[in-house]
Amino acid sequence: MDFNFWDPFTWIGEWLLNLLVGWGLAETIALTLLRFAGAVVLALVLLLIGGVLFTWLDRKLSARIQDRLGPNRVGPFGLFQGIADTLKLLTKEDIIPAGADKIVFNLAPLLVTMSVVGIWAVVPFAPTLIGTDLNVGLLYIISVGSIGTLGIMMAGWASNNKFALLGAFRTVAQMVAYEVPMVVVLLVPTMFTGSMSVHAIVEGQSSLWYVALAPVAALIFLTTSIAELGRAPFDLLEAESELVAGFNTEYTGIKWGMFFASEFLHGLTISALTAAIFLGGWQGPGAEARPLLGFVYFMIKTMVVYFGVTLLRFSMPRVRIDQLLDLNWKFLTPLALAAVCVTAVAEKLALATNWSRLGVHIIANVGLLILTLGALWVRARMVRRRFETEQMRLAARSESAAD
Amino acid sequence: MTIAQIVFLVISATTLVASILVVTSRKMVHAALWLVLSLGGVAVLFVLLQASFLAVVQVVIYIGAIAILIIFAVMLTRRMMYDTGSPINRYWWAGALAAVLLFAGLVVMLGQIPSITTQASALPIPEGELLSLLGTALVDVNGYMLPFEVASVLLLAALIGSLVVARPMERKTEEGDKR
Amino acid sequence: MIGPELLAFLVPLPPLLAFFVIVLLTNRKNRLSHRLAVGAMVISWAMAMTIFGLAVSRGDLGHHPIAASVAWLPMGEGVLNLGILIDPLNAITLFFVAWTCLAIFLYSVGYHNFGKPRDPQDRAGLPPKAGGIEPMYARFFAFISLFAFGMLTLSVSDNLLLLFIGWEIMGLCSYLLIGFWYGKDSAKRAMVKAFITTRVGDVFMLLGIAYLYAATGTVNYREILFDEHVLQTLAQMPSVIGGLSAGGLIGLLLFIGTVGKSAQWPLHVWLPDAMEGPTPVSAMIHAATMVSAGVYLMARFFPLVTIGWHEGGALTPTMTLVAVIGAFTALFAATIAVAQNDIKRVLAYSTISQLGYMVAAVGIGAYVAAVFHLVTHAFFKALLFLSSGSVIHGMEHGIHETHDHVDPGDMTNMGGLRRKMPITFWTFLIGGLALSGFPLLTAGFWSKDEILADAFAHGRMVIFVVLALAALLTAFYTMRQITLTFLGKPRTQAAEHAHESVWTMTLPLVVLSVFAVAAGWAGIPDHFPVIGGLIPNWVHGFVGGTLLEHPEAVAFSAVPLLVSISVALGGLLLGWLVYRRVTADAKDPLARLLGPVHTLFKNKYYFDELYDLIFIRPAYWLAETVSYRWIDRGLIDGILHAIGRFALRVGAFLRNVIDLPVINGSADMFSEGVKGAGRGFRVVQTGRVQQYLIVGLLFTGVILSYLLLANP
Amino acid sequence: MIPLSWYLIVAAAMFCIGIYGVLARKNAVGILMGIELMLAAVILNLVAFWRYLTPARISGQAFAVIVFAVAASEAAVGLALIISIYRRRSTVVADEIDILKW
Repeated sequence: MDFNFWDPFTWIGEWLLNLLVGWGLAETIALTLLRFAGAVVLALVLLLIGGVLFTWLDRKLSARIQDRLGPNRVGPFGLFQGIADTLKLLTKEDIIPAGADKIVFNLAPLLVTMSVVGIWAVVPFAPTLIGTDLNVGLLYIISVGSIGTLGIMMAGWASNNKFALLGAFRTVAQMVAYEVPMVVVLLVPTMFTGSMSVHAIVEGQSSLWYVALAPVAALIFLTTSIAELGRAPFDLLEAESELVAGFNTEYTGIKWGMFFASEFLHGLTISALTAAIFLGGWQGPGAEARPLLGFVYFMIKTMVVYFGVTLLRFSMPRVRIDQLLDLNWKFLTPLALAAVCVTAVAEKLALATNWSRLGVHIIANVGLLILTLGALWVRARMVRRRFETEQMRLAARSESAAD
Repeated sequence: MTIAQIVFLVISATTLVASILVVTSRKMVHAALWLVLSLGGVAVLFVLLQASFLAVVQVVIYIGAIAILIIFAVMLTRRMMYDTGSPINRYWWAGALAAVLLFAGLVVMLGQIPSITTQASALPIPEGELLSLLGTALVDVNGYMLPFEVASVLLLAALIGSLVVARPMERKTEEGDKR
Repeated sequence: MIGPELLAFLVPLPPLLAFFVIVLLTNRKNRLSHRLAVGAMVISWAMAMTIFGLAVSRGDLGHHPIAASVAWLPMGEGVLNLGILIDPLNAITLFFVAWTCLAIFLYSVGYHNFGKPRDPQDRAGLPPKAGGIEPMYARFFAFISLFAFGMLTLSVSDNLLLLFIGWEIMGLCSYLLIGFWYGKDSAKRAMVKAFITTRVGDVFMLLGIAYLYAATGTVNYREILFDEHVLQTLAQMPSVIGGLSAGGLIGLLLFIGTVGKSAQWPLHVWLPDAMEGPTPVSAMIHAATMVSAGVYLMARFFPLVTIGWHEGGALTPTMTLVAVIGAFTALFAATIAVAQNDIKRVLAYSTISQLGYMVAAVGIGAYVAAVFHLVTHAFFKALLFLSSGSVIHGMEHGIHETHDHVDPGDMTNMGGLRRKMPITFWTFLIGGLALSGFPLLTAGFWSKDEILADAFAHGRMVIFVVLALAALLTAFYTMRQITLTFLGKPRTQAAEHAHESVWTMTLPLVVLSVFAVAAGWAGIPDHFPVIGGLIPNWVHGFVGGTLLEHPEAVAFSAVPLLVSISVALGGLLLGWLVYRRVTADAKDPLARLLGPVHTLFKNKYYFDELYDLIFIRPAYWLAETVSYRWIDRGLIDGILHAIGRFALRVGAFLRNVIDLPVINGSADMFSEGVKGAGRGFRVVQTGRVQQYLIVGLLFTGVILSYLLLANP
Repeated sequence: MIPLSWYLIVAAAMFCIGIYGVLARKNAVGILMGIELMLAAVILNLVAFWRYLTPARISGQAFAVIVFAVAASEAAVGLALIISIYRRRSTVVADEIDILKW
């Protein structure tokens, strides 16, 4: 096969496969091996390049927001700060606390990292670059993500530290809860495409991004993703002011580094997923014929979402745990259910043309938003009134007590 | 012995060993983690059976929900975190006996089934279409709509029931404190 | 179908809506309630006027009325239709009903002292004592709204059943409204009396409807009254009562309904008592609506009542009866009215008398005259009632000012009010003159004259004389009323301090007085000397169109005209002469003149006492002595006691001989056995789930292995 | 290739291990875990039978889904009960929860 500049992925794949088969391996095994290798390469590339480069960007950005300079010592503009940090982490002492459950303690960071990297198996970077096109892709994302939850749980428990355990408790409460609206809302793109395959979903957005058809669903997905990620404003699992550092309090060195990297990678993952599921993935002018272009589009979209999330992270205060759960169970879950129902009805009502679909869905979503805001307004008024009467009651009581 | 058989044997051995550890390990949290492994093994068996949807569902529900719930429960019932004493009761021998007898009986019974040695034929439906077929079967009036609906009602009932059962009854004392 | 039909369907609805809204939602908010009620009435009024205008402008309305109907109630094979019909009669009824109702609604606002603070001493169910707002203000508006709904429904309906529904709604409302001040014993008695008395008539009316439905298979007006064939059949069909055709009997039965509703002798007793309600109610019942409904029914079923009669021919038995009862009632009630002192009571008897007029007119076949008088009477009687209410209101104000506790409704306590209440005086005067038939100017003259002329022209001399006498008495007692109330000097402190009512009360009076005068001009006979023909006789042409055959106008004759003018003027003069100098404590001059006859009049011929003797006492006796003491206590209770005693004996026997030793013994034995077994078995119940499970599993294993091994 | 019997034997073994867990564990949560094992074995059976005997009909998978639902509800309610009991009696040992006896 000739080398095509616009589609290097297929070429590399074919070349490697031929190489392996040439060595005498069966084709299926070779394919499996290649997939493994691909995942490893991907993870390494993302961890190293991403972890080093994007943390630098991240820190610069946060510094700007907080009116600081940020890293500026190592390398030009502090560009090599990430590498220095990595080296530092690698060389640090690996402490296992007394009374810890050693195996579980060591397994936990692995599990967490694994779950995050595992998600990348189904993310379509370009028309020809996808780990595996599972027909249950969306469900796969959820299930692998839940393994990460398990890892955090294990980390918190094995540390033999009550802050770590509390952090783990919060994690479970938060992640299990936020999985519900996430799963529900993922039904919307599934409904549009008729498939749970992420690749098919991206292909289904060739003419219209789903964020235009279902803005409410996209918003819910992003919100729940941030909560799953455990970042501000939902970073209760490691609320420094309350829990030291949450579930990873007792971790040091490279194991802590793995948690850090996986959290960072997770942020990238949800950005990529949002881009793939709602922002059209690699879709863009000319992407079909030139997969490399598609890859660029995809990365641009991912970055846009990622820095949106980052900005959110540095500009929002942390919510309280009860507010967090209230938001999920009393607001996001019903809204997600309503969004699914509304989308289903709108999809049935709309004609097959793009404009008709767009119009009907936008109207439906705006209606849903107005209803939601109305309900919120009514509720807020009720709460305020209750609060006021309570205040009045208290005032009256204190007065009578004074008498 | 083909590769598939080797994979099967490895996975099922892992699953069974993990299962045994589930019922014998002293620490409940360990037991729960072994349960995760065991159920994960079952998920892989599903993949071998070309039921990828069920495999993923197995991971989501069993590992993502049930196992975590169990671990959560274990941690909530704090005393058990420091498990002391024997994990098994006085009648464990009766349980073991019953289990062994049952296993023996089941194997004998399995031996009597004529189709027991069937080899899997190729799937008559492309694997990609299985999922939509399952979906339509579950909501089809002529398919499994009724059991599916009943299951959803059951889920709802379980949800409400567990809420009611596990809710703390501290309301009264709170009121009392206020006064 | 946005058109007059839809409009006609909609006319009755606003008040009904207002009723429900007030009763269910706004009954605590007085302002909102009366706005709702009056607003609804204004809407209905506007719609009614539109319809009236459309109806008048449509040529030959009688043969091409505005009509529409929708299927309503499936009944066996057929379907009862609910429909509307705007023919001349309905149109003109709608016209005066809408006007008077609107006036009364507006008047009620002032009458119930809207705008004044609520007097804390006032109790719901009693009239407000010191000029505070009525405690049940909103409730009143709800009731009159329902009342208006009933009357409007009746006015637009196209069938007897819908009419009956409106009729009964009004019956209910009159019950509720007469007893509006239910704290008063007299009001309670009056409401029951009114309800039961009219019910007597309604039963017969329902019988008539049923008979009609059985005979013709329909209750629709047009299908019965505008179908020669049907009428002929009815006229020839013999009825259960010999000598009467089916049509005649139906007409008679319907007429009894009218007797009840329009308070004709002998069912007249309820109407004077109905004065216990608030004055707008009196106006509503006695002028605009309920009693008019009776005469309306007669006019509506004129072809049926007069079945077998041709213009100029001899009267049928039914007609004779109707005419006689009407004429008799007219005279009879007029004589009673002469001797009453309560201002509203006089008007009540006057109403009975005037209704008698109309009924008599129907009875002699003077259809147009009857309808004409119905319309004019509605206006001037509503005017009179409302004016009298205004007078009473003014008197109450005076009483409140002076603490001079006299009956505010008693005319002997009044006098000289013309200076205190000028608007009320003038409007009352106009109404009174209209009632007494003041020549040429007033509406009452033209309509009454037409009845007399008709009676004279067709040679019904007895009727003519009786009605003329009644007219004389009418003029007399009207003048008596005016003189006693407004002229002369105030006879009490309260009258001295009375003052004019608020604009919401006087405005309706003024409006109605315009109609009390002008309504008559639409019906001046063409052949009347000098002014005849100046204004075309519109009423005759329009109303006459209701009938299948257009009735002919009677030829002009000077005799009834002269009689009518002379009785009116004579009565008025006489009344003024007799009562002009009545002083505070003087006896009624007429009592001196007539002696025992006056006593008879004053006590209303002892009819209440008579009814008490022949109906009420026997009923009580029957209920208390026969039903309660003899049948209930003696017979039924006796049998029950005997059975009871017997059952007790049997029970004791069964218990002592069978139950205790045999059944209880064995049951005890059984329960002891169960207890023992339980004590033995309870060891098995360890409360440990796993043990249960093991047992269950072993059992399952045994069964399974049996199944597997025994039949492989 | 793998014959059906292998799957069935694995499932049977898992089921019996589950039964042993249910019968022998002291801890109520442990009992629950045993039940989960049994249910997983049942699902495995269902899927294996579907794959080998009636691959054209989807009923095996459909019922597997329903058993999943049952398993989830069972776990939720069971754990809720255990937590509730723990709150009241501060024990999760099945033998000590015997107030129903006598």
